[in-house]
Amino acid sequence: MDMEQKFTSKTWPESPEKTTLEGKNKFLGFWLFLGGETVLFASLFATYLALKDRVPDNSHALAQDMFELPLVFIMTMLLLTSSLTSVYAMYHMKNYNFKKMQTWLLITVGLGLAFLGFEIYEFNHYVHAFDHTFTSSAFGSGFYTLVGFHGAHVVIGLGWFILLLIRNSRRGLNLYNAPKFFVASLYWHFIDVVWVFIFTVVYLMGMVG
Amino acid sequence: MVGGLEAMVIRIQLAVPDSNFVSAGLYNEILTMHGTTMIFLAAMPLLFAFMNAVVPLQIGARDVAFPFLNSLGFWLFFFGGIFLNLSWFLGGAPDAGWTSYASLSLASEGHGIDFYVLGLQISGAGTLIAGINFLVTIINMRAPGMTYMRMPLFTWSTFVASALILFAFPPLTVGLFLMLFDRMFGANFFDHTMGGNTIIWEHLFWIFGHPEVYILILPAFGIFSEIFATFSRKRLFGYSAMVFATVLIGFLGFMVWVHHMFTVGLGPTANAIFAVATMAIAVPTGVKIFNWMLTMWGGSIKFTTPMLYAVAFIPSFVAGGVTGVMLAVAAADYQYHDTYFVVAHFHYVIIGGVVLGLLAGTHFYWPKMFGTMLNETLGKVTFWLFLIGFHLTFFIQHFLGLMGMPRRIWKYLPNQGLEVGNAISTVGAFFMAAGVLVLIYNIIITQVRNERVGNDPWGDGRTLEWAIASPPPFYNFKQLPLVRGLDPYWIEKMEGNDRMTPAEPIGDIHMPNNSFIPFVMSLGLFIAAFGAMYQVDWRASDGAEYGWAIPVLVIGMLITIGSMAVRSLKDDHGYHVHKEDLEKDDEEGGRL
Amino acid sequence: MATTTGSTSANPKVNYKYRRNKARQEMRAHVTSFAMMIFLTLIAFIMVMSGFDKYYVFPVLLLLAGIQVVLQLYYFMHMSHKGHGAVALFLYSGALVALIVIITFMTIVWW
Amino acid sequence: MKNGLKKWRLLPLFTALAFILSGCGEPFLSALQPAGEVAQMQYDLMLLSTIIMVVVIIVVMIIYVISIVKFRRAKVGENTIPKQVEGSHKLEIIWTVVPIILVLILAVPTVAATFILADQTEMEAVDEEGNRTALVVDVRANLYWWEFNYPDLGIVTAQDLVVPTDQNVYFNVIASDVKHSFWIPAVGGKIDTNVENMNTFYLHFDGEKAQEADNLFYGKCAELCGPSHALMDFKVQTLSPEDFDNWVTAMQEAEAEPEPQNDLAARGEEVFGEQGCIGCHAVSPAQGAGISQGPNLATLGERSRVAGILDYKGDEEQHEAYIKEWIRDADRLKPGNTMGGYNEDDLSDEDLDALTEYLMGLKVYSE
Ligand code: HEA
Ligand code: HEA
Ligand code: HEC
Ligand code: CUA
Ligand SMILES: [Cu+2]
Repeated sequence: MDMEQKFTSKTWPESPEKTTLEGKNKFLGFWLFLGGETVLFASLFATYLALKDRVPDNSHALAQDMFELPLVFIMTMLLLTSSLTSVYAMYHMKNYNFKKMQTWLLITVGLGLAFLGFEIYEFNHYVHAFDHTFTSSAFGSGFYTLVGFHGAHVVIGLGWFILLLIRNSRRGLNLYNAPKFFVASLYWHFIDVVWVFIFTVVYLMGMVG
Repeated sequence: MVGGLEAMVIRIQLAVPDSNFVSAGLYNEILTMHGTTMIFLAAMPLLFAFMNAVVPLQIGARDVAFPFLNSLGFWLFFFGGIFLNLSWFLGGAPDAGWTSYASLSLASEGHGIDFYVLGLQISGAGTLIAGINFLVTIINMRAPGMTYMRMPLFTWSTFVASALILFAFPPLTVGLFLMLFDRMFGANFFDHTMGGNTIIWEHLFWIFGHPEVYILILPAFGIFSEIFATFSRKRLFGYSAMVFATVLIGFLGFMVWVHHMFTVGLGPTANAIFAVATMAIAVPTGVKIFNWMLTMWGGSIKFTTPMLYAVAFIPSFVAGGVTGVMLAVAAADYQYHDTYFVVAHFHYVIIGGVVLGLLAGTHFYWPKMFGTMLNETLGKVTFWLFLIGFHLTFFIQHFLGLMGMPRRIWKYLPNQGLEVGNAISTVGAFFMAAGVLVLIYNIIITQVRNERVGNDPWGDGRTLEWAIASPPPFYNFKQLPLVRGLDPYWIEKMEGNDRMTPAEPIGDIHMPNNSFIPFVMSLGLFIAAFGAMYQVDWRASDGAEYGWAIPVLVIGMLITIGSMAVRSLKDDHGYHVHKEDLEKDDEEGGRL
Repeated sequence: MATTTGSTSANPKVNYKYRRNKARQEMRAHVTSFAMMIFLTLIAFIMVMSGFDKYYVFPVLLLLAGIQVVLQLYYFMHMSHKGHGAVALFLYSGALVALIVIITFMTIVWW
Repeated sequence: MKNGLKKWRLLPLFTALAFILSGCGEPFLSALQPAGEVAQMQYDLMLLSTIIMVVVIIVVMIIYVISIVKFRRAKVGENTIPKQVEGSHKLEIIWTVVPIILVLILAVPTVAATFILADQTEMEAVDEEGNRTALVVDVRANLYWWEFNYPDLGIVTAQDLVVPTDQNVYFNVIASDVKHSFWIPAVGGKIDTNVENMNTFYLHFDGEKAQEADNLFYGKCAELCGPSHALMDFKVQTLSPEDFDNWVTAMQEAEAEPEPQNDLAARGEEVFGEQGCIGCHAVSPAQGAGISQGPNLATLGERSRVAGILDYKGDEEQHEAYIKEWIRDADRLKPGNTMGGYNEDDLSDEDLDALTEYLMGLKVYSE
C-alpha cells in the first residue's frame, strides 16, 4: 500500500491509526509502553509517599506548610482542558479535516505551555520561599523527582506535538502520519491521567495530612 | 565469557584459605562484575538472540514488529555493556555486589558505582524496548491460523518473559535514577541523615530482581519444551496446562520479592505472607516438570546433544528449585540468607536451568541459524564436562553455607572447617571451563568445515521454523504459511507434505530499510553518560571536577534527541522485494 | 436522516454519514465526560479547602481520582472501542503491579 | 549413556548423605550444630523442609528414570511414531494437588516459627522496681568492628560479646556507617543492622552446647560492607549465669582510668594520648557507647582475638606480636579500615613497645 496515497474525507478509513500493519503495531506497542509507564510512575509515587515529610530537622518546611492549592488547581484545569482539546484534534483527524486538527493541536500545545509556566513558577516559589530544594531533604528529592518526571513528560509531549505539526504542515494527513498523531495524543492523555493522581495524592492529600 | 573468566578468578581465590591471589577491593569488583555481567550481559542477551532468531519463524512472521526498535535495543544494550566494562580501565569497577545495596553503594568511592548505574540504565532501556517489540510481534504478526493456543511454547515463554520485562524494568529504572540522582546530583533518597531510606532501594531492586530471574528461566523452559517434544517425537504433554503454568509463574513472580529481604526486619507479617506466596510458585513449576517427563513417557527418545542437556536439566533444576522452596521458609532463611547456601541455590537454578538451556538451544538451533551442524561428539564431551563440573562446584556449596560461610567474602580464615569444600568447588569450576573451551573449539571447526544442511536437519522438527531453509532468507517466508494446528510442520509431515500450505499468493514483500539512527542514538546516550559521571567532583578518585563534563552531557543528550527528531522527520517507507526476485530465489535452490 | 444512500465512499464498507454521526455522538460523550472531570476536580478541591477530617476525605479523593481516570481511559483514550483487549490486559496488569508497589511502600518502608 | 543414568540415581543418595553430613562443620560456627533454642527451631525447619524436598526428588527421579530408560529410541525402534497424546486431566490434577499439600505442610510451621521468633514481649517485662528483667544488648556495627553496649548495666565492650547461657538475650541492632548483618551461625539466624532503624531480636545460648564449643562462638558479618567484609568477625564468650554476674560486677567496678602496671606501661599510656589513640578508643568499660570511632579497649588484654581475627591461641607473646602487627599494619590486615597503620615515622619502635605493654595490661575480668 502506498503510504502517501491521497484521501478525501470520504475515502479516509474509519480508524486511520490502525489501517496499516505499521499503524497497528505502533498503536499496540505504544499502549504497552504506557502499561510500563504506569509501573514507572507507581514506583515514583511509592517513593514519594515513603519519603513525604522526611526532613533532616524541624526547620525544614513540610507539605502542609507549602503547597499552593489554588495555583495547582488552575494547573489541573489547564491540563484537563488540553486533554479535551486534543480529543477534538483527533476527532478532526478521523474526519480528515487537517486544518481543524492543526488548530486544536496548537491550542493543546498552548495550554500545555501555560501549565509548564505555572509549574516552573511553583517550583521557583518553593525554592525561594521555603528553601525546599532537590538537595535539601529526602522529601525534596522525592517531590521534585515525581513532579519533575511528570513535567519532563509534558515537555516531551509538547516537543512531539510541535515536531509533528511542523513536519506535516505541508503534506496533510495520510496513513503514514495518522498513527503518529494518534499515538502522540494518547501520550498526552496519559500525562493527564498521571497528573490527576499527582493532584490528588501529592497536593490534595498532602494538604490534608 | 568475561563473566566466566571472572568466575574462575573467584574460584581460584577461594580455593585455599587466607589466599592472596587478588586483593580485597579487587575481589569485590570481580564478584560484582561477575554477577552483573552474567545476568545482564550474558544470559539475557543470549536468550534474546534466540528469541529474535526463532520467534518470528515460529509464528510465521516476516520479521519482528519494529525492526528499527530492534536495532535500537541492540545498540543501547551494546553501549550499556561497553560502558559498564570500561570501568575496569577508568579507575575501578563497581564493588557493591550486583544488588548494589544503597548504603554501601553510596559510600563506595571512585566512579565504579556510577558505571554500574549508567551502564545498566542504558542497557536496561534496550531490554525494555526489546520486550515491547516481542510482545507486539507475537500479538500482531502471527500467520493465518496461528491462534494463541497453537503457539509453540518457546513463543509463549517469550511472550510471558517480555511481559515481565515490561513491568519489571521500570522499577529498576526508577531505582537507578534515584541512585544516579543521589550519587551525581546531590539528592537524598538513600541518605538517612537527610530523611532518606535505604530500604527503598532494596525494594525497588527486588521488585525488579525477582521477576528478572523468571525472565531468565522462562525462555529456557521454552527451549526445553521444544527439545523434549522434538526428540521424543511426541506432542508436548498437557500443552494448555503448560501455557497456564507459564503465565501463572509470571504472575506470581511479582508477589514474592520480599523473600530476598527476610532478614531486613520488615516484621513477621510481611515475612510470613511473602514466604507462603513464594512457596506457591513450586506448584506451577512442578506442573511443568511433570509434563516434560510425561512428554518423554511413551515417546521415542533420541539422545542428541540438545536432548542430553534437556534430560540433565530436570534433576539439576529440581534440585535448585527445591532449595529455593527451602529458602522461602522465612525463619530458616535467617540462617541461609547471604551464605553459600544461597549461592548454591541460584547457581543450581541458573546453570542447571538457564545455562543448560542456552547450551541446549545453541546446539539445537545452530543449524537453523547458521546452516551448519555442530559436531555431536564434541557436543557430548562439552556436555559431560560441564555437567560434572557444575555439580562438583555447587553441590558442596550448600554445606559450606550451612557450615557458616557467608557469601561475598574475599577470603576465609583457616581452621573454620571450610577448606575441603572450597577446594572441591574450585576443581569443579575447572571442569566447566574445560567444557566451554571444547564448545568454542567445536564452533570454530564447524564454521571452518561449513557443511550445509537442509531445512529440518534433526529430522523430527515439529514447528514452523523447521519448514524453511537454514538459514532462512531475510524475508523468512516467501508466502505466509497456513497453520492448521499445534505443531503445524509435524501435521503436514504426517500427511505426507514436504512443505507448508501457503496462505497467500506470491506477491511483493514490503521490507523496512536498515537505519543508522539507532546506533547514533545509543552513542549519544553513551557520551552523555560520561558527562553525567564526571561532573561530580567529590566522587572522583583524583578529586577533580572536569570542566568538560557538563558540555559533554549536553552534547550527548543533543545527539540522542537530535537523532530521534531526525527519525521522526525523515519518512522511511521501506522497500519492496519483488515477486520476480522471490521466484528467482526459489529457482536458485534456496529452499528445501 | 431518512435517506441512507448507498453511494458513500470509495471504501464500500464504510458508510460515511453513519460514521460522521457516530463521531458526533462520541464527541458529545467526550464533552460530557470532560464536564464531569472538571466537576469532580472541583469537588475534590473544595473538600480539601473546607478542611474535613482526613479519614473521611482520603477515600473520597481516591474515588474521585479513580473515576476521572476511568473517564480518561474509556472516553478520551477510546478504550471503550473494540480491539482493545490486549491493551486492557496489559494496562490492568500494569495497574495491579503499580498497586502492589504502592501498598508495600506505604506499609513496609517506614522509620 | 549408562554412566549418566547411574549418576542420576545417585542423587537421592547424595541427599541422604545430607543427613549424615548434618553433623558437620565446626561446633563454634556451623548452623548444622545448633546451640540454642533459636538455632534449634531453625534447624528443625531445615530438617522438615529437607525431608519434603527429598520426597519430591525421589518421586521425580522415579518417573524420570523410568521414562528415559524405557522409551529410548534404540529400544522402541527407529521408525515408531508415538501416539500424540494431548494430556491427562487426572494426572494433572494429581500433580497440582499433591504439591499444594506439601507446600501447606511446610507453610504452617514456617508461619508459626516466623511469628515466634519475632516475639519481643519478654523484652519489655519489668520487675517490681521497674527494672527490666531481660538482658538487653545494643549492638552497633561499624566498618569492620562491633560494639556491644549493655544499656541497663552501663557497660560497653567491643569485638567480644559476653553473654550468660540458658536465658534469652535481646539485641537491638543498628549500623553506624553502612549496612551489615549480625549473625552467630551456631546460635541462630541473622538480622540486618540497617543504618536508619533499630532492629530487635533474641537469641538463646545453650549452656551444654556452649561447652562443646569451648564457650566461644564465632559471629560473622553477613552483608557485603566493603573490602574487609570477610574479616568482620566477632566472638561470643558464653558464661554461666553466676559467672556472668561476676563479670558484670567487675566491669562496673573498673576504674575510669586504668592504672598502668609499670613504667613501660605508664609511658605507653602517654603515647596513647600523644598519638591521638584516645580520640577513637575509650579505655574504660563505661565510655563511648554509641559514639566512639573505634572499639573500646578496656578489655583488650583479655580478648580472644586481636581485631577480631588474629588468633593468638592464648600465647602471650603471640598476643603482643599481633597487637604490634595490628598497630603497624592495620591497613594490610583489614583493607579499608578507618584506623590505618602507624609506621616507624609516626611511631617509634620504643613507643610501640610501651604502647603494647600498656594495651596488654587493659584487663578487667581476668585480673
Ligand atoms: C533462574 C533463576 C532463578 C529461579 C528459577 C529461582 C527460583 C526460585 N527461587 Fe531463587 N534466586 C535466584 C535465582 C532464581 N531462583 C537468585 C539469582 C537469587 C539470589 C539473588 C542474590 O541475592 O544475589 C535467588 C534467591 C532466592 C531467595 C532468597 C534467598 C536469600 O537471599 O536469603 C529465595 C527465598 O525464598 C529464593 C526462592 C526461590 C524459589 C521458591 C524458586 C522457585 O521458582 C522454584 C520452583 C521450582 C521447584 C520447587 C522445583 C520443581 C517443582 C516440583 C518438582 C513440584 C513439587 C515441589 C514441591 C512441593 C516443593 N531464591
Ligand atoms: C547467569 C548467571 C551466572 C552464571 C552463568 C554464573 C556462573 C558461575 N559462577 Fe556465579 N554468580 C552469579 C551469576 C552467575 N554465575 C551471580 C548473580 C552472583 C552473585 C554476585 C553478587 O554477590 O553480587 C554469582 C556469584 C558467584 C560466586 C559467589 C561469590 C561470592 O559470593 O563471593 C561464585 C563462587 O564460587 C560463583 C561462581 C561461578 C562459577 C564457577 C560459574 C561457572 O559456571 C562459570 C563457567 C561458565 C563459563 C566459563 C561460561 C558460561 C557459559 C555461558 C554463559 C553459556 C555460553 C553460551 C553460548 C556460547 C551460546 N558465582
Ligand atoms: C581514626 C580512629 C582511630 C585511631 C586514631 C586509632 N584507632 Fe585503633 N582502631 C580504630 C578502629 C575503627 C578499629 C577497629 C578496626 C577493625 O577491627 O576493623 C581499631 C582497632 C584497634 C585495635 C584492635 C582492637 C580489638 O578490639 O582487637 C587496637 C589494639 C588499636 N586499634 C589500637 C590503637 C592505637 C594504639 C592507636 C594509636 C596509636 C589507635 N588504635 C588509633 C580506630 C582508630
Ligand atoms: Cu560488615 Cu560485612
Ligand atoms: Cu527471588
